[in-house]
Amino acid sequence: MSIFIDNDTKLVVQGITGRDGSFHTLQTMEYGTNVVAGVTPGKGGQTFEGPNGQTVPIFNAMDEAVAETGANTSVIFVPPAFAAGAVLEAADSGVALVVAITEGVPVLDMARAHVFARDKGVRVLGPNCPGLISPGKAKVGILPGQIVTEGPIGLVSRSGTLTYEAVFQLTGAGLGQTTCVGIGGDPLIGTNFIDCLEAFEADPDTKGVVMLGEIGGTDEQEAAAYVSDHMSKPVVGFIAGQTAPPGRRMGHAGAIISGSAGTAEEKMKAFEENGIAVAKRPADLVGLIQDALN
Amino acid sequence: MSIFIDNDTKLVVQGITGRDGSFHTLQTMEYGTNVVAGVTPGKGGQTFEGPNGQTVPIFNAMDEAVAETGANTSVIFVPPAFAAGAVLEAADSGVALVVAITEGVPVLDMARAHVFARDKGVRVLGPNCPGLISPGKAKVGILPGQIVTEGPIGLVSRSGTLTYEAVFQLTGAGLGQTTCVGIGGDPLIGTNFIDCLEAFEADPDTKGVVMLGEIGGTDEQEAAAYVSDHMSKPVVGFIAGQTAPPGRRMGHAGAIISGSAGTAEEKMKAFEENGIAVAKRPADLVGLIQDALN
Amino acid sequence: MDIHEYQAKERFRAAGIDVPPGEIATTPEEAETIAAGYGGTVVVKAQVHSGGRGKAGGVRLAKDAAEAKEHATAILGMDIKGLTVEKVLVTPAEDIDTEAYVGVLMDRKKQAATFMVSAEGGVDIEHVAHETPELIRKLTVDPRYGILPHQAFWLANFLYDDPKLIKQASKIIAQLYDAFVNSGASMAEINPLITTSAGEVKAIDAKMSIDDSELFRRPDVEAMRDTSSEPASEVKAREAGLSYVKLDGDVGCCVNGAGLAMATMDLVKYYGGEPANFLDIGGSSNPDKVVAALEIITSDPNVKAILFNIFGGITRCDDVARGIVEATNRIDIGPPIVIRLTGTNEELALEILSDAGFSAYTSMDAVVEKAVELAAGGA
Amino acid sequence: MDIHEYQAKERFRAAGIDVPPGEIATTPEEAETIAAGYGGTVVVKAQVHSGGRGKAGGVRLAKDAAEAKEHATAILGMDIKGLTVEKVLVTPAEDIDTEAYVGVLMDRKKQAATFMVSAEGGVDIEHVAHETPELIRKLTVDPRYGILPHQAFWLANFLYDDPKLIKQASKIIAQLYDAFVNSGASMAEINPLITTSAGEVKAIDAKMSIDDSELFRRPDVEAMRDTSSEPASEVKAREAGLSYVKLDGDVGCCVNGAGLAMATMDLVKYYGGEPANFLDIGGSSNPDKVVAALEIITSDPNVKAILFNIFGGITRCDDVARGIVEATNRIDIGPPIVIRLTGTNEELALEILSDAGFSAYTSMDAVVEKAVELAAGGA
Repeated sequence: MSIFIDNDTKLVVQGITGRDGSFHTLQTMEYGTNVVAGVTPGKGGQTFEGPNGQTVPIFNAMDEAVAETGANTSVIFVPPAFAAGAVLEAADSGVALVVAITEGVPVLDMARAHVFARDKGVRVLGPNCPGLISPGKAKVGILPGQIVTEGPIGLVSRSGTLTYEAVFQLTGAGLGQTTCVGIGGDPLIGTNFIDCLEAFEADPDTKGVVMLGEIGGTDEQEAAAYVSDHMSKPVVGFIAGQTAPPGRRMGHAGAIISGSAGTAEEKMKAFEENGIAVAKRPADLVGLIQDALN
Repeated sequence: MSIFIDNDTKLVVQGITGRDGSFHTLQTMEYGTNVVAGVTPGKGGQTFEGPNGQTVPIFNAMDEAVAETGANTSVIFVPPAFAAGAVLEAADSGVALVVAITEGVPVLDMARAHVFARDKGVRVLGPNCPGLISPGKAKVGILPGQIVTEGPIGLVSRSGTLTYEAVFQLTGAGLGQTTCVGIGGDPLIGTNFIDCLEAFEADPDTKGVVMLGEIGGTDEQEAAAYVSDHMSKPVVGFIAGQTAPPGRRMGHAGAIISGSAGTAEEKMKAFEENGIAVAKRPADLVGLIQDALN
Repeated sequence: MDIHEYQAKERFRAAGIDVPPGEIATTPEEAETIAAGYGGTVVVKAQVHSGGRGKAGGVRLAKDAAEAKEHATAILGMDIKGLTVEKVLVTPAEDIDTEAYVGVLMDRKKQAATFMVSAEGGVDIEHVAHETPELIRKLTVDPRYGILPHQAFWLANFLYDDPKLIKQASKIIAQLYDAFVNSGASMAEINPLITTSAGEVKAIDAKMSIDDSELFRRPDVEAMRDTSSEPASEVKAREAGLSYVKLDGDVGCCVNGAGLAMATMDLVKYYGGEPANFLDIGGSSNPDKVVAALEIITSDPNVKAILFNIFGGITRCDDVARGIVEATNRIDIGPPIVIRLTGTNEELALEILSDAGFSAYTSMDAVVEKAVELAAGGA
Repeated sequence: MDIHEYQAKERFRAAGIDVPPGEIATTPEEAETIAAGYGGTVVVKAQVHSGGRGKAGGVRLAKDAAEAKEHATAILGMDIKGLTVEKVLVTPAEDIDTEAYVGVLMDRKKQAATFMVSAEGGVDIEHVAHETPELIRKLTVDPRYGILPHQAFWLANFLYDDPKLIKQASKIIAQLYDAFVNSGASMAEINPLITTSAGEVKAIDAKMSIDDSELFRRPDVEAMRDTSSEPASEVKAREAGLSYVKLDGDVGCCVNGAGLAMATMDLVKYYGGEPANFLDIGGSSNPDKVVAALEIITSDPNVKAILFNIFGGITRCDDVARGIVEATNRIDIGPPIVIRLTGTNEELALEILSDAGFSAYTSMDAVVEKAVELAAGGA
């Protein structure tokens, strides 16, 4: 089992003809994900050439793509100016999950898009996220397929390459994953730690969870309380940005300590107080989760 | 029994200190309605003097008024520029019914206010309506209390004085009313004919319904279909504006024939085709409803 | 309130829509000068608040400035459905490839603005909607979000196949919604929206109605009111705060409340007469309003009898009666007046009216019958 | 992006908020002239992107123009938390009766803009929120509706008892929301919002942060960027499309990905070193970016060792390795460089790097430990 995506995922790629969109669609198809459609306004009727001779039909709009192919998941690779519009379109089209990879989407646009999606009952992952991968089943987004492997660990993270690092170490230690989810580095994200923790708790194949947080906001603190109150499975964590200065944005739009709020210190404290073992460095995660599983 | 208002109605008057608000609050209290609060921003803490020595506390805002008095219904007498804001405030305050008397509210403002109220599950009557009265129980709005009397007829109308005319004739013929509702003459109204018909159908004391329509829109046509499909009780009707020219607004913002749509002729035809006896003139309503009840 | 084509075009241009240039002429000479300035073929278009100006000969193609002057001479002063043409719009003729329809109006049932588009433009859209509804695509806009990019695309995609045209039309549709909202409109329409052989999408006609309730907060739109295009009596009524519509009959009607006023007109017809007007005098007993109403009604030379139909309601009838008496004392009225007054204190009111020499009634049918009889020359 | 007080005030004024006048001086003489123009007591305020300028002596009252010049002399060039004051705002002193706080910021949890108001203004609001949360009222704005009139009233009503003050403050709160949205802000704040003894409500201070992702579509806001208030290295990094924050340590860090970059800094600290910077080089193998990154890192004289930590991910590691080698060939680097590269084709990559004379690693811990050792003077 896995969370959010699996063998039944039928993916439509919004912005399939763009540089990033086409590159990652190839990677996604290589991994074996069922990419059923692409959308680029004005290119409807054309065809995307997959890696092994497969072809993917391109549509002008999401409603057509969903009606023709039964797509249930979309991934967004369109530029920032149009990304919130693409989320709105996807949420209006009938897919159940929208994964927004685009970085640099205006936050005010996303505030509207998130409430729209909530009203429609559609899950949004991101924006500014690497997407997610359920090893051996499906990959949606830009996480590299070659570093993951099937196994009992659920992984959720606000970061991209830090996720690679952690997955790489887990896989190296023989700890495969049910699903690895990058929830994104933006201030307003559609799916947060708690949503993922809830799903991992409900997923029978997930035996333990690795949670990678970073400075900014209080999502980790709330997640910690959730773990304590609602999780039976062990959770271990890491917080990036212990050395980050206050008031400065550390790459991610959401990675900023505001005043005295959102520090790594308070997040690590919240983890520890709620029974989440905290790794001092990424390399320690493996040992902690192994201990927790035993 | 009655619809929408009864002996349990606890009314708050928005704009109680204005010219119309204060005048009609006195009339409303004279009729015996339980007016529990008034709202005028900046006049909180003052008191409204009722007709027989009663006093009504004035609040700055609806949330305070509802919290302090348990009001469940509001009536709005504020000027057009602020009326939609008053509807939003009322819908946000916890009352179940908002009656907007104000005429001349910008329609775009009301489009927002109506969707807000719908989201909150709050019924709006009007705007640009005379309100409603349940004889012997409560009166909310500007319908004159002296012309109504208790009895078996439900009356619903888009007009004010035409309602008086019809009620006057019914009462004169010994046909009292359960509730008389003026739904308002604006293009976008919160409660339409069908809402009232549904409520009258469900009200055991209502034995027959008089429906007064006018030119503009297709509310009457849809109501006629509803009557045919869902009503067991007899309904008779009248349509004002048989001599109105197309394209001209006849007083009410909503009373306008657009192109060839919204004529009295098509509405009367819809009534007749759906078993609603149509009065050629107001004076004929009494005979028609008497026949229908027998 | 309706505004003229050239005014609607100004609003559309302000929203970014590609509207070809155009200037207003009130004399044939001005039209000639404007046409000469553009060079080439121009269109001379009557500016009048009425449909069907094309059929009436109010829109003409002129191959040069001299012909533009000629056409302007013919069109200026023309009567179109009772309205005199005071202005023409002179605009360069466009190279038209296709004609589509794009409109947005406030939809009562959906309680929101609703778009209607069709590739069948340049014709009566109501006719298209009735005969071939499959040629029309509709979309209701959630007022909380405005029109979303994919919705505008969905509409534009119904009009064109060429992605370049779809892109331009999507933009125009979103801009039309902006113009609609920012003007406080109840209707805004481009018919036709054309494509040129160069692949451009342009609005060559424009129509917009404003929600009267918006005018108090939009002085720029209120300034577009053209009182010269309205009957003087209606202008006067608006200034007096009365709701008045002139009709062609001979029974002047003065009623409190719009619904009752319509029902009264209908009853005039029922009894064989023809109403001269719709007039809602409101709920007040103020003699000034009655004076204004009577002045407006009697300014119509067709009026042979005047009928008051007042339901006292909450206002006391005796107050209203006194207002009517005072008003009729102030001015001299030619046609006979009959009055129906009912509601609180009606007996007292009828006494006041009879004492002042009026025929006073409590029944609506009776008073209307009498008024019709008087207008027909009876006593 | 932070903007200066005087710039935020421009945005507030444009939204209709009552902001007292004020002008910018870059020399003491200008400050004197401005103060003389206003007459009476003025305030001279350092314009710098940093809190605590009051405590640092960057805000001073001057009773006349001569004193304003004196204060400007003291403040201009002053160092406040590492930033040099280049401009002062000179503004007439206000007659302050009460001081309140009004702010709006994007709330992550509510996924919407959230207001925070307090009658305790002119002080550190975070302190108020922590010590006396009951003195703060909060309201989340539904982005579909914007702030509603009764919501603005509800907030204003928490600040004042006098209906006239409440009315003014309600309006200012609604206008602040407009300024927030129309500037693409992530935070906008008036602290203090004052009342005068004449009963006026005014914004005498202003603070605003802009969402960087909005800047591409708001050239008027982007034009407010003051590069003189940022370290030159950060300006250069932004122009090169790199995410860079200068810190005080001696281990230069060059990492792909923000999360991994922070984790790398943290690991430097873990092994006893101090990171010299945060730098996210992104996912590309483009040598130009690597060159820019190295130039920026080495422009910091504190840097004693440079550490690359690259997780190849989807990009092939050998490509990245070639990019690094090419970049380091193009420019001359003083401090030693150590490189960690892992992911697809890492063996090939390590070979390329070793051949070029670099210390190459696959373990993050190993490379960080080595870099710290090098910076501390080890070999």
